[in-house]
Parts: sequence; C-alpha cells; structure tokens
Amino acid sequence: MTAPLVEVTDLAITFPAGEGARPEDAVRAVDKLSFTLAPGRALGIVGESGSGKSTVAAALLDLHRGTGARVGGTVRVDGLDVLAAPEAELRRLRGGTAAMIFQDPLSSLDPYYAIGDQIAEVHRVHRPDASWRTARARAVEALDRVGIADAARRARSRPHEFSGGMRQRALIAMALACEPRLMIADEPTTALDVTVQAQILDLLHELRAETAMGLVLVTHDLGVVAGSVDEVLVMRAGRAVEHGPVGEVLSAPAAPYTKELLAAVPRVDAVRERPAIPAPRKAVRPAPSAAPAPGEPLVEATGLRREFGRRAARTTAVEEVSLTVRAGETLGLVGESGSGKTTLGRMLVRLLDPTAGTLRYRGREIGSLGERQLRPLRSELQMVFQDPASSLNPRRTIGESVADPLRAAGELDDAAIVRRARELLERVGLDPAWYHRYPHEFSGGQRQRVGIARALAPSPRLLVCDEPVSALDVTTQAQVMELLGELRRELGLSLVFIAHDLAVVRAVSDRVAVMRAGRIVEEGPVDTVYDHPQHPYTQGLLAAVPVLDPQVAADRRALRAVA
Amino acid sequence: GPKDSSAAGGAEDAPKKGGTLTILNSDPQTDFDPARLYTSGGGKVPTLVFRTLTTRNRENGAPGTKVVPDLATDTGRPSKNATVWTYTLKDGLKFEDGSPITSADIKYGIERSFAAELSGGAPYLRDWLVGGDTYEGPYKDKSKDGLKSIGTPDEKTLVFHLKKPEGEFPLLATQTQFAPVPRKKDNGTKYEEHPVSSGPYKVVKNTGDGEHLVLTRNENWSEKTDVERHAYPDTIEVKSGLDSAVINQRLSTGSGADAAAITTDTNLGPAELAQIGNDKELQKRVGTGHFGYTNYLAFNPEVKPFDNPKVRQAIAYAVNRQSVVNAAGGSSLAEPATTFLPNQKSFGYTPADPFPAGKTGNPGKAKELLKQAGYKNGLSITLTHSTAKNFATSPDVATAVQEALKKAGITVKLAGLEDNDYKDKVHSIKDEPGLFIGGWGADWPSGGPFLAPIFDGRQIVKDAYNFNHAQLDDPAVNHEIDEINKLTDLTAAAGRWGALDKKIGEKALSVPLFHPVYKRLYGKDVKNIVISDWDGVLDPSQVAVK
Amino acid sequence: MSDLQETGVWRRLRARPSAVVAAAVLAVLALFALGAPLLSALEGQDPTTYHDSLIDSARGGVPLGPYGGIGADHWLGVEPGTGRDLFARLLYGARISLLVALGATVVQVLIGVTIGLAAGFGSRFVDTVLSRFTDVMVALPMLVFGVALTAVVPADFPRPLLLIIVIGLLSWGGTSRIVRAQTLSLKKLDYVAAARLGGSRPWRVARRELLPALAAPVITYAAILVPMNMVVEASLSFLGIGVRPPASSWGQMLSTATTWFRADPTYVLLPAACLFVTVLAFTVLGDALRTALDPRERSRLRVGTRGGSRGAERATTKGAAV
Amino acid sequence: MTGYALRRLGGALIVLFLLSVLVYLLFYVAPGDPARLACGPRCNAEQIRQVQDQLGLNEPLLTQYLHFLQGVVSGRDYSTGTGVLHCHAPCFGLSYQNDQPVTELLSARLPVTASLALGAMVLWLLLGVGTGLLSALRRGGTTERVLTVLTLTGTATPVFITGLLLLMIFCAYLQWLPFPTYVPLTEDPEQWAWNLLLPWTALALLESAKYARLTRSATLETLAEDHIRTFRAYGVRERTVIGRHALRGALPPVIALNAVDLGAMFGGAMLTETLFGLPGIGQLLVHSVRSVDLPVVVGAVLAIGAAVVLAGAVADVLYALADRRVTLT
Ligand SMILES: Nc1ncnc2c1ncn2[C@@H]1O[C@H](COP(=O)(O)OP(=O)(O)OP(=O)(O)O)[C@@H](O)[C@H]1O
Ligand SMILES: Nc1ncnc2c1ncn2[C@@H]1O[C@H](COP(=O)(O)OP(=O)(O)OP(=O)(O)O)[C@@H](O)[C@H]1O
Ligand SMILES: [Mg+2]
Ligand SMILES: [Mg+2]
Repeated sequence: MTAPLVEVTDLAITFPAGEGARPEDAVRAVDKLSFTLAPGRALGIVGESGSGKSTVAAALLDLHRGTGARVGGTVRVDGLDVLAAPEAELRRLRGGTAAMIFQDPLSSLDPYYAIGDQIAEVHRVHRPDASWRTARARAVEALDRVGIADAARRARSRPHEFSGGMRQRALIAMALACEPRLMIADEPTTALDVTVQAQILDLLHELRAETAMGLVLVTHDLGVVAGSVDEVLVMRAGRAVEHGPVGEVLSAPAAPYTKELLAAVPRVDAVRERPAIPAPRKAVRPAPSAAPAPGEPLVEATGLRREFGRRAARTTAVEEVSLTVRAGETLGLVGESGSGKTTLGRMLVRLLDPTAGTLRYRGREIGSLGERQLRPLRSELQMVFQDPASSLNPRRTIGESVADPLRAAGELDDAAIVRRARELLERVGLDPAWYHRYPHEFSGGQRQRVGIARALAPSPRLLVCDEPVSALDVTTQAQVMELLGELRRELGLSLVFIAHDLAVVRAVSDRVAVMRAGRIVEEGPVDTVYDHPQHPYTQGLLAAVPVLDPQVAADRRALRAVA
Repeated sequence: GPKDSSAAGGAEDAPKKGGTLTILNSDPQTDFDPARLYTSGGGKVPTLVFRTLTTRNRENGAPGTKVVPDLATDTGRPSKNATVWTYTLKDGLKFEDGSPITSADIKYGIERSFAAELSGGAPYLRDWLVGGDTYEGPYKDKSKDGLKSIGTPDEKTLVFHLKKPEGEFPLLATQTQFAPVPRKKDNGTKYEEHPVSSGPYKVVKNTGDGEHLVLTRNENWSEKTDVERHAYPDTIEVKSGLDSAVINQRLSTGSGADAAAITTDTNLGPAELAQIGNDKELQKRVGTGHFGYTNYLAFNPEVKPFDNPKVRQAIAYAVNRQSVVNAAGGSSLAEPATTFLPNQKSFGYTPADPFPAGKTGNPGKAKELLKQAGYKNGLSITLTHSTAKNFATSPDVATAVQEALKKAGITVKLAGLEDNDYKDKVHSIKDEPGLFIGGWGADWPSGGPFLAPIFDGRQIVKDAYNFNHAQLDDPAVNHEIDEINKLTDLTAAAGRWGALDKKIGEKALSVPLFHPVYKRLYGKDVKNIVISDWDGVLDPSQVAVK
Repeated sequence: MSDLQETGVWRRLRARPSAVVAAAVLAVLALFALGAPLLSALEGQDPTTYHDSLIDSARGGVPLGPYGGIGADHWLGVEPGTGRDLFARLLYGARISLLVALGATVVQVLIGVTIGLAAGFGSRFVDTVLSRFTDVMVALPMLVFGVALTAVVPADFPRPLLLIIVIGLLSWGGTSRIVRAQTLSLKKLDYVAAARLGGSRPWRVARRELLPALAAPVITYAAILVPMNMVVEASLSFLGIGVRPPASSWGQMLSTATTWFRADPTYVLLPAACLFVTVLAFTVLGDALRTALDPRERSRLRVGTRGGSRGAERATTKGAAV
Repeated sequence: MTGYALRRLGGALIVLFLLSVLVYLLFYVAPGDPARLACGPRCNAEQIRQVQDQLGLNEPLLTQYLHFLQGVVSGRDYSTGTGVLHCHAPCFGLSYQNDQPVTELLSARLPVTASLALGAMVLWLLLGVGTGLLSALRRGGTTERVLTVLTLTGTATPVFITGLLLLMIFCAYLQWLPFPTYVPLTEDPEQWAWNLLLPWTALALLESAKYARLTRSATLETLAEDHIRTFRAYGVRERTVIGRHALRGALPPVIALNAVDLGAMFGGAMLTETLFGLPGIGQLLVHSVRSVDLPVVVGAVLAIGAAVVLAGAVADVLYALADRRVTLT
C-alpha cells in the first residue's frame, strides 16, 4: 500500500467554555479518534447529529487553529503534520492539497461577490500563474460539471440568487476548481435532489478513479455512504463506535448503534399505514380563530408566479403553480434543485410577495396583504428554513430565538415562556440546558432542530418545512418526523414538507407534488405517485434513490456511466 | 503712554521704488466704495486709491495725529463762526483715466453717500451739513443742484455750509466720502468692484468680494500733487481672509513673497508677544501704534442699584486694572485707563483719576462706599458683555472684573451675549442693561467725536442706536461741547476737551478700564515703516520693499 | 435582552484586562470631575482666582517660571493672562466636558439609532421621509442653529443642557446614516424573516434582531463621538454658546490655548492630554464592549491565523485590545 | 434607475425647500438687524428704514419668502441706484452687506470648498480605511496600537491646533511647502494640489479615526461570518481575506458616514478654511451669519443641502452596488 494520504491518531478536540464561564461547560467534541486514508480511497463518516463529524473534518485542515478549541493527537495529511505546520505550509495544504466542502452551503459563500469570482479567486490562490480570465473560465467549467445550467451566466450571480442546492453545488465546484488530492466533503448533498445527488457522487467517484483523489465524506445518509465510499467510520458522542469496509458495516454491523441506525433508515418503497386525517386531540393554546375542520382547505394557491430581477436578469422561479393544502394534511414537495420549492414555500407563508396569482388562507385572500394586515395571521403560518445557520441570529441564544414568538404573542409570563421554550427544545431532541448557547456552538443538525422548535413555538396551523431533516442522522430524523406526526395529531397542523429525500417524503406525506423548473409536474396521493409515477421526471427521480447495498449502488453507477 | 509710540523704521538704507508689497489681512475689503467706508481718515488700503480733501499726516508718533491737505491746497478756510468752510483744489489732479478731478466730482462723491443703497458711512455729514438730514442722495433726488449746502462755484472750489459751528471740519474731510467720484462712471452698488482711482494705485483685480486685490501704479497720479503718499512698490497685492495666527506666523517666517509683506489689520496677540520676547531679530520687526480707544464699564443709572452714585463709585474703586490689562493681553498690549479720553495729546488727554484705586483696586474703600449706600452685606449685580473675542468686550475682561469685584463683596453674574444681540441690547434705551462692558474709538484724533456721542444730552437716540449709555443730559456739558466745537484752533480745543473729560469723569458714569496698544509685525524686507498714531494702522502708502 | 444574556456580556467584558483598565481610567476621570472641589481644595486653589503676580504682564501674560509655572502651589501651573490655577480649571473643566460630551452622545445615539432603524427597516415611504429629514438636519449648519437658539433660550437656561441639546440635536446624522445602511443589509437576512414570521412587530424585530448586530458600529462610532463632541463644544464657545466664563471646559481651554503652544506648551498639552486619555479610554472600552457583545468572537473569528494549535491553550482574550 | 433618480430629485427639492424655510424662520428669531448692520451703527431710525425698504425687509416674512421663491424660479431685478441689476433665475438674492448676487458669491467659492472637501475625503478614506484594515489585520500588535493612537490623536485634537502645527512645521520651520493659497485646479493642477496638501492633511487627521475605528470594527464583525471560514479554509491569505472579503461587509457604514461627512464638509470646514486662508463656503457662511446676511446664509445652506443630498444619493447607489441584496428605494 502506498503512503497514506491522511493519518489521524488519537485526535481529541475540546471546545472550552466561554470567557469567564464555568469550565465544566466545556464540550469534548471528539475523543481518541484514529483512522487513515490512502490516495484514491474514500472514507465515510456517519453518526449521530452532534457526534463530532464536522469537528473531525475541520481538524484535517486545522481549522480550529486560533478559535480557542483545544486539539490533541496528530493529524497528517500528505505527510504534513497539520497541527504543527507553519502558516505558509498550512495555506498550501488548505485548498491546494486538500479542499473542504462545508456543511452550511448557504452561509459559506461571500454574499457580496459573484459566485464565479469566488471560485476563481480560490483557484488563483493555488495557481498564481493563472490569469483572472482563465480562472474564471475554470470556475464556469467547474460550475458546469456540478450541473448548474447555463453556468457562464449563473457564474455572475451572487449567492442570494442561488437556490440552496445550487449554492451547495457552487461550493463543490469551488473544491473541484482546486483539483485537490484530498476532498473533505461535509454533508455535500443535503440540499440536492436525488438525481443531482447521484450526478455529484458519480463525479466524485470519477475523480477518485482518474486522479487518485482521496475522499472523506461526512454524511448521515447511509444510502449515500453505500454508494460512494470504501470504508465507514461510525461515530457517536465523539468516539468511533465502528470502523470497517462499507460492505461489512452495512450488511453485518457489529456495534448496536450501527444496527439502530440501519434499522431506522426509511425506505422509499415502504407503504405506510396512513390513518385518515386526524381530528386535533387537544388545543395547546386558545386558538385566535376557531380551528379549521380537518380536510377543509387551509391554503389554496392559484396561478402563483414569482419572478426575480429585472429586465435581462429576470428569472422566473415559480410559474403558474396551483395547489391546495388541507387542514391536518401533509403535502410533500419534491423536485429538482433550483426548481422553486423554497420560493414557493416562502410565498405560502408570505415571506415573499407573489408576482402574480392568488393565495387564499382559509378562504381569505392573503397574497396581497400588507405587513400590518398579515400580522395577526403570522403565527399561524410558519416556516422551517432550509439553511439553519443563517436563519438563527448569531448574537442571540437559541433559547431566546425559540422563545421569541412566544414573547411576541405576549400571552405567557416570562417563566412560562422559558419553560415552554425548553420543552420545545427537548421535544426536538436537544438538551434544554443548551438554552443559553449560541448558534455557532451547535452542529448542523442541532441547528436544524432549533429551527424546527422555533417554528413550532407559536403553535402554527401551517408549517412549511424546507428540508427540515436533511442534516439529521436517520435516528434523529425518525425522532423529528415522529414529533411532526404527533403535532399533526395534537394540533391539526398542516405541513408542506419540502425534501429531496424521497423516502422521508413518502413516510410523512399524504399527498406529494413534484416540481421542476418552477412548475408542478405531477401531484397526487403519495402512494399513487410513488408507485405509479406518470411524469418521466418523477420516474427518473424515483430511479435515482440511493440504495443501501453497496453492490447494487455500484451496478447502478455503472449503468448511469454507460447511459 | 504715547512716549513709546514709535516704530522701528524698518531696514537701514533709503527706500527705493519698485517691487511688490504683499498685504496679509484677516478681513477682506468687502466694501470698496468710498461712500460706504467707515474708516478713520481713509486709512489702510483705500487710502492708496482714494484721495480726499484733507488727510492725516503720515508720520510716526504724535505728529501723525495732525490733519494735512490732500486734494485741497489747505485744510480748509472757515468762516468766522466756523459754519462755512471753503476748499480749493490743487492743480493737475487727475483720475486714473486721465480726466481732471473737479469740485463737482467731490460734491457728487459726498452726495451719493446719502443714498440708502450706499449706506454705511459715518453720521457727521448728515448731522452737520445744512439739509443733510432730509437729503436722500442723487439717485432719488434728481434735481440739478443736488445737496444745496455744498457749493461748487467753480471747478476748483468747494463751499460747505454747516448747521452749526464745527471747528473740526478739516478732520471730517479726511473721510473717504470726500473722495471724488466721476458721475459718469458711477454704477451704484457695483461701483466698488472697480472704483475710479484718484490715488497712486488703481485696482486691476478684485476677486472673491475683496478677498484678493491687486493694485498697480496709477500713471495719472502725480507725486507733485501728493506729498503724503510715497508709492514705492510697483504693485501691491492684498490677500485676505487669513487667520490672524497664520498672518503673524507668515510675517515672522518671511519666506518668499512674505518677506516683503505687512498687515494692516492684524495685531500681535499676547501669545505671539510672549514668544517674540526671546527673539532679537523678530523684536526689531515689531512696530507700535495707537488708536484712540477706551474700554470701559458703562453704567445705566436708570437701572437699580446703579442709580446710586455710591454704588458706581464703589465699583470704580474695586476694579483691578492690573488683571484687566492682563486679560487684554498684558502691559504691552493695554495701558490702564483712568480717563475716558485716550492717553494722547491730540485727544486733549489730561491725567486724572477721580476714584484712585491703585494698580490692583481698593476693595476696602469700595466696601465702605457700599455700606454707605446701604449694601452692608454685599451686592449682587449682572455684567453684560459680548461673547465676541475682541479686546473691547472680551469675556476675559469680564471675568477679570468679576474676580476683582468679588473681593469687594460684589457678586457679579456674567451675561455673555452673542455680538449682534449684545449690540442691539446695550445701544437700546429700552433694553440697556445696568452694567456692561463697552468700548469707544474716535473717528479722528480729537475729544469731540469721543465725548459728544457718549455724553451729549442731545445725542440720546430713542429709536436707533444710542451711545449715551448714562443718558446724561446735563446743560452745562451740552453747552461746553457747543463752545468747544466753535474753536478752529485744535490745540486750544484739545485742552478744553480734557477739562470736560475730567469733569464728566467725576460723575462716575463709566469706569475706564484700559486703552489698547497695537503691536504690528512686518516682513524682513520691508522699509520705511510708519504706524499711524491716528488709527494705529501700519500705513501701506509709506512702505517700501526695495 | 434578558438578564442572563446581559450577565454573559458582563462576564466577557470583565474578563478583558484592557476593558477593566479603560473603565478604571474613566472612573478616575469621573471621580476627578465629581471631586473637583475637594481635590482643588487639597491643592489649596480654586479655578477662578486671578494671580497677577505669577505672570509676566509685559510679555503677553506668560506664566513666570518654567513649564507654565508648575510648582508646589500650582501643581500644573497657571493660565497665561490670568494666572488662574490650571489644575483646578482642568478638574472643573472635566465636569462640563464629560457631561456635555456624554449627554450629547446619548442624544445623538438615541435619535440616530431610532431614525436610522426606522428608515432602514420601514417602508419605502418611511425611509424617504426620514432620510430626507436627516438630510435637512445634516445640512443645517450648527452655526446658524446655535446662534438662533441662544436668542430664543432664556439667558439663565443651564448652559451644559443647552450645549447638549445643540450638539445632540444637530449631529445625529452620522449615527442614523450608519444605522440605516447596516439595517438595509441586515433586514434581508433569514433570521430577520424568521422573526417576522414569529409574529413580532417591526419595532420588536428591530430591537431584538437588528439592534444587537448594529451594536458594533454604533458603539464604535459612539466612542469616537465623545471626543468629537468635546471638540465641537470648544468651537461652540467661539460662537458664544459654549461654556460661560469663568467656567472652564477642556474644549474651551484647548481653544484658548491654541496660540500659546510655543510660548507656553504646558497650557496646550494639559487639556489635550486629558482629551486624549478620555478618547483612548472610550475607544478601548467601546471595542471591548463590542467584542463582548458578539458571542462569536471567541470562536471562528480567528480561524487559521498564527501558530500551531496542538496542545496549546491559546490565549484569545487579548485578541482585540485597543 | 430613472424612477429612483426622479424620486431622489423630488426629495432633494423638498429638502432644499425645507432648508430655506427653516433658515428664514431661524433668521427671524436670530438677533441682529441686517439693515442696521449695512447702515452702520450710527444711522438714525429714518436711514435704517430707508435701508430696510431698499432690502425689502419691511415686508412680512412670508412676503419676503415668496419673493425669494419667485427669484429662484424666475429671477429678480434689483436697483443699483444708477441702474438695474437683473439677477437671473435661479436667483437667491443679493447679499445685504455688499449687493453681490448670492449665486456669484457661491459659485466663486464652491470650487474651493469642493477641492478641499473632496481631496480631504480621498485622504481620510485612504488613511482611515487603510488604518482600519491594517489594525484589523494586526490585531493586538504594535502596529495597530501605534496607528490607533495616531488616528485618535487626530480626532482628539481640534483642527485649529493640528492645522497650526502643520503650518508651523512644514511651512515655517522646514519650509517644504508654501503657506497655502488657493490656486484653481484649472489654472495649475500641480500648484492646486501642493497648496491644498496641508489643509487636506489637517482634515484627514481629524476625520480618519472615525473611519479607522468603523472599518476595523465592521471588518472584525464580518470576520466572524461563516463565509470568511470558507476562504481561510482554501488557503487565502489573511491579508486578502480581510482586504477583500471582510472589508466588503464594512463598506456600508463607511459609505454612509462618508456621505454625511462630505456633505457637512461643505459647510463645516470653516475653521480649516480660515486657518489656511481658503476662501470657501464655510468662511462665507460664518461671516454672513455674523452679519445676519440672510440671502447669503440661505444660499450657502442650500449649497450645503444640495451637497448633502447628492452625497446621500451617491451613497445609496454605492451600497446597492456593494451589496446586491439591497435595492434602491
Ligand atoms: N464552537 C463550539 N463551541 C462549543 N461547542 C461546539 C462548538 N462547535 C461544535 N460544538 C459541539 O460539538 C459537538 C460536535 O459538533 P459537530 O459539528 O462536529 O457535529 P456533527 O457530527 O457534524 O453533527 P451534524 O451531523 O449535526 O452536523 C456538538 O455537540 C456541538 O454542539
Ligand atoms: N433572490 C433571488 N434572486 C434571483 N434569483 C433567485 C432568487 N432566489 C431564487 N432565485 C432563483 O430561483 C430559482 C428557484 O430557487 P429556489 O430557492 O426556490 O429553489 P429550490 O427549489 O428551493 O432549490 P433547492 O432545492 O436547491 O433549494 C433558482 O433558479 C434561483 O436561482
Ligand atoms: Mg456537521
Ligand atoms: Mg431551496
């Protein structure tokens, strides 16, 4: 075997408590972790949300340097002792030898510069001889490779003009543009629909084969793991609980935790026993308006349309969309990355003004209401944002963020509000003691759950969840989905569930709508659509769902390559 | 006193013609119309362009306070009772365009100063000339004769008819209103942009509203007709709008054109003086001048408790002139005053000190007087002053007074007013405060324009600015003023002004504080320095740079 | 902000030596100001008594003796022209200077933040109205306003209060524009949208979501406003609406001292030094406060700079001092 | 864009209108009678009345204001005594003190003030933003401390002291520079810059600390954002990270403040103008406020107002360009 590309021994990482805080608040995020990776090979790191996966990934580039985190053990990448390397060496390593794809794609790009320029800039850092022109061309090429349509034009867009999945792909493009020997990808496909996801994973595979690139893939999606890596490291609470070749770990897990994980994986072909839309069991709070009868149309959109930009820069994100969400029902929304799911979701809760079309909430036209008239309705329409990082105020503790809607409602006293907020945190699987922590102290999945807790706080009638479980490991995912189901039963909550994970969508939804290029191409009861897809795009989607068996995955890839 | 009023005289060798003189000033020459100027005898820059019937004598020291002929052949020939004055113009007088200067031009120049459009001059013509109070200037009054009290029997003769005897008419005739203005060239308010020169220089450039002036020789001026002005430099450049600290800094550095520079409106301040103190070279370049000016505390006896002469006297005793002088810049820049008249002979200065307080005040005596006046436990009063930072009304002087009176048990509250507000208040009979800091400067070096506006009962003005702050209307004083005005022998008049000043001083209507002294720095290449003892100005018409 | 959050800030603030020193300096200054009568009594002087014997009248009133007449009786020398004790004048001057500068800063920040937030966060109409109003106030020269105001305000109106009003009311434009500019960027962020969804009224969103992010520029700017206001107060005394004589303030002392800096440098240096120390203290404290208010400062902030990270308990606290 | 420009223009007109009304009202309460000042202290009541008539001050304030507006719209005629002076629209009147048309007075001074303000701005931005960036980069280091102390000294020192010191050092003592006089740019660009160097420096020293502190703080704030991590993780130099990415986030407050300062500079640089003998609008304003010269005060305030509005509009466009998420309103 050749010299290992990555060699991690006894890695231990502790986040100390804040200035002046009690030392016991320190977080031991990673403990005694060792692994190696040879060139051209791929290592998957899976595990519970908050188990330290991202922390390990960051340690490979010593991104903890200067943050106050304590790092112990050794990390060697391509022969370099990373933790002790002088700055210049480290800079060469970062991006040059090893490139990182971050978990929060939406906030990881500079909002002020065009995406293409950002990629070009990073490219030029390691290819100083490349001119701006060639660097830009390279950026466009990279964007094209990750499936951004019309890459030359889109390279000039700024991050806020990209959809979540597009931004994620932009970050992947950035990593690609550097032609690294090691790619560290932290949940690189969380925001991508299955077809694009497959495309990206194939791309990574290809690079490994062609350039002997090493890959460290952090993901919670066991299906992705099955199809893309050679070895798996299963983490829990900062430690490795299992480590071995992917086939073995998935087919014959040794650790009980791994077994638990595998058992919790939702399956796209599983038909769920679906009870009729339940009547709310109890009202948690006195409803401002009488609860709608189950099945009564809650939100009706007709001919919704949304455009961005003016004149030449105009793009139509949502076009002629009509749909109905009934009280107590869950509508799954799946579709291509950039097809307008988020835009549609935001319009449904009136964070965006529709350019055209009507939107009725319980029979009342709300599409054109002003902010003031909307305010009484605000608490009834909630949204879980696609990017948990940017939807939390970095300067406020998560507890306060969750408590805020309660305070705004002004119905409870302070103690009750805090109690309720803690309760909500607990329900989404977070330690209520973390009430006073700030968003940056959380892992991606934890933040996502904070976002859910906040959306639930005002006891909404309609909850638009934009990729609410994309960053959660399967067990936590199951837990959150269970919670949503419970709430549906308790409150008669209606859900619009945007997700790219088709299995998850099937598990929670009553009906499903498939979007592509701003339009709904297919809609119907979830089992009908899944079992008898009509539209070719839907068929393609279903075919691209990753499978848990590495062998099948490899076969499928081979098939795709031929096609 | 006036003894040290001498200038250093500049560089050694005899002055020659040629070169460029730079004048660095803080105030721009915004008014350059002879009708609008309120200058004491046409001093400073306008004197280079405007000749007048008479002018001041351009010499250092006491002789500089004399009036001498300019356009006229003599200083004026009075009728017996000094109500009619006759002047004859010299021969060969020409404007800058070569046309002759006639008596009509001078008459016209005076007439236009009556126009409302060209207001700003001194009040004497209006008050003295027959019909002056109703005449509205040539723009309104289109009659052929114009102001009838000025006769022009021929091209060279002017006859002025006055309402009452005015022995000091020759001194009035030094003012720029007596400069000739050719009627044809008069374009009203725009005349000042290019006034027609009768003097040694003409205006070739006037930009920034008098900010930057360039004067060059007036070829039609003849040295033969003008013994007062020398006109050594070929060109005179006036740059104004400068900070006084910068002007003095530039003069002391003297780099480039600044070596041949003077200033006509900026004095040395105390800090600059303190610094020059150590520098022999710079000391040589400092000239001293006087302008008849007195800073005083003014009482309004209509306001309690100043109706009580004892209170006024107590304050006069309590004042510490040493601190006041220090506040005004120290003994080099201010001289303690105990008389209302400035301490120069020409004003009729007669030493007197009716309430001798010594150098630093006599609080004991003051307390005693207060007790007599019924203020056993002290007294609380308000002192009004302007917040403008000039020597006359400076807040520093006010605090010095406040401190001194404290020792005599008088609590002084200071009421500093914005300058316009201050002027409006202290000059209004209605609003006049009981005690304020005032200052008075003469329009020419004589007791008349000093005492009459302040103490002549007939000059109490009810509906405009009043300067008779005590509203003194004493028949004896009024009569004496009339009597002195009849004198055409100015030396004799001076003595009588002095005596009158002493008499008024005893009434304790004001407490003279100090007379300012002007210290002026000039460039190192400047020669023939004459600093007038008439207005304290370094005379640009005498200076040579070669 | 809840109490708990505040104590967090407080904790972080206290943990910074530079902040503690700056706060101590300001406390000392405040003590000096408050204890002016006591301290000058200790010296045996008061701020108004003239000492004509200590100055050289013939030389413009320059203090006799070296360094502006510093000695056992007059610890910091005497004022040229009057011989008043400079130590006492500085102490009493601190009262007015600090009061006016801080008072005006508070007014500026309150008005500026309110208007700036409302303009940036409000509707287009609100923004236009408020921005144009700000334009008017920015364009209105203090000179014109100040002179007119003194004419209206009765003479015995407390001067420091008047100064606070004139300075505060006329120069909040900078604060408001900064706040507006930041708000325009901030309001597009997801967390603001989330707060809106939570049913918060705009004012509440502004206060809870935007204000904490605005704190950084506002605090930084306010720290600079304090000394600037002192300097403005000095130039207002030129217009006759500064402090009333014989009272002193640092600004007034500085402005009268200007011409003296060659003949009597001590006279200029004293108020200048006081002003400088104040500026420095406010800046350091402001910076510490800004840092303490940002919970992220401790991590991520300095990713990837300087030195290895192994085993080292890296001191990040001294990060952003001065 | 055209819509925005039109809206801004409308806003500007309203601002200018309000300013003129405000100045008229302030003038009404301010002490001092311009007729008296023009006439001289010893004029009698009759003469003052004549001058008041001449200046139109006897009319009610509203009428005076309407006349002013009329002049702005269609020009006005003034008597010079011997003839008639037509003041072309927009006519802000004639100075009470010396009968010069206000537009002429202003247009002679505008280039001076603009030269001073714009040049100083360039310098204070360079100095301020540069210092701010450098101190963000070298946090806690000696360089940062020295720079901080330097700029803070500038702020804590009134311009009349810094200016005088600069003059003494560079013009009097070292004699490297001439004592400044204003040379028009069109006449001799080199001399123009040379003469303005010291006033620019004095103003820049005064203003730069604000920018340095703001830049530094905003840069540090931006450094805490997630996207900065991306660039650091790709080996981008700290210098570039700060200068390119962190600075961008710092621009909005800097642009905003700069617009205010630049606008205010048009009216507020009077101390600098006087000290350096530059005949600008600030000086004119001080002088005309002192002499209650209403037309000139109104004219100068309107000029300042126009500068403020223009600078504000430019700032708005700049941040819409700097941050594409912000739309022009
Ligand atoms: N800056 C920090 N300060 C304190 N604790 C932190 C910090 N960053 C992360 N943590 C904690 O460290 C643990 C590991 O976080 P990490 O981001 O590595 O999790 P993860 O495995 O990537 O989870 P996920 O799948 O949810 O992204 C979490 O419990 C998190 O709360
Ligand atoms: N503010 C904006 N300005 C311009 N274009 C935008 C903007 N927001 C979204 N778009 C464009 O609208 C389209 C739909 O975006 P949207 O975010 O709704 O997609 P999505 O379906 O949520 O995709 P993903 O699954 O990748 O998150 C994309 O092409 C995107 O580039
Ligand atoms: Mg993670
Ligand atoms: Mg999306």
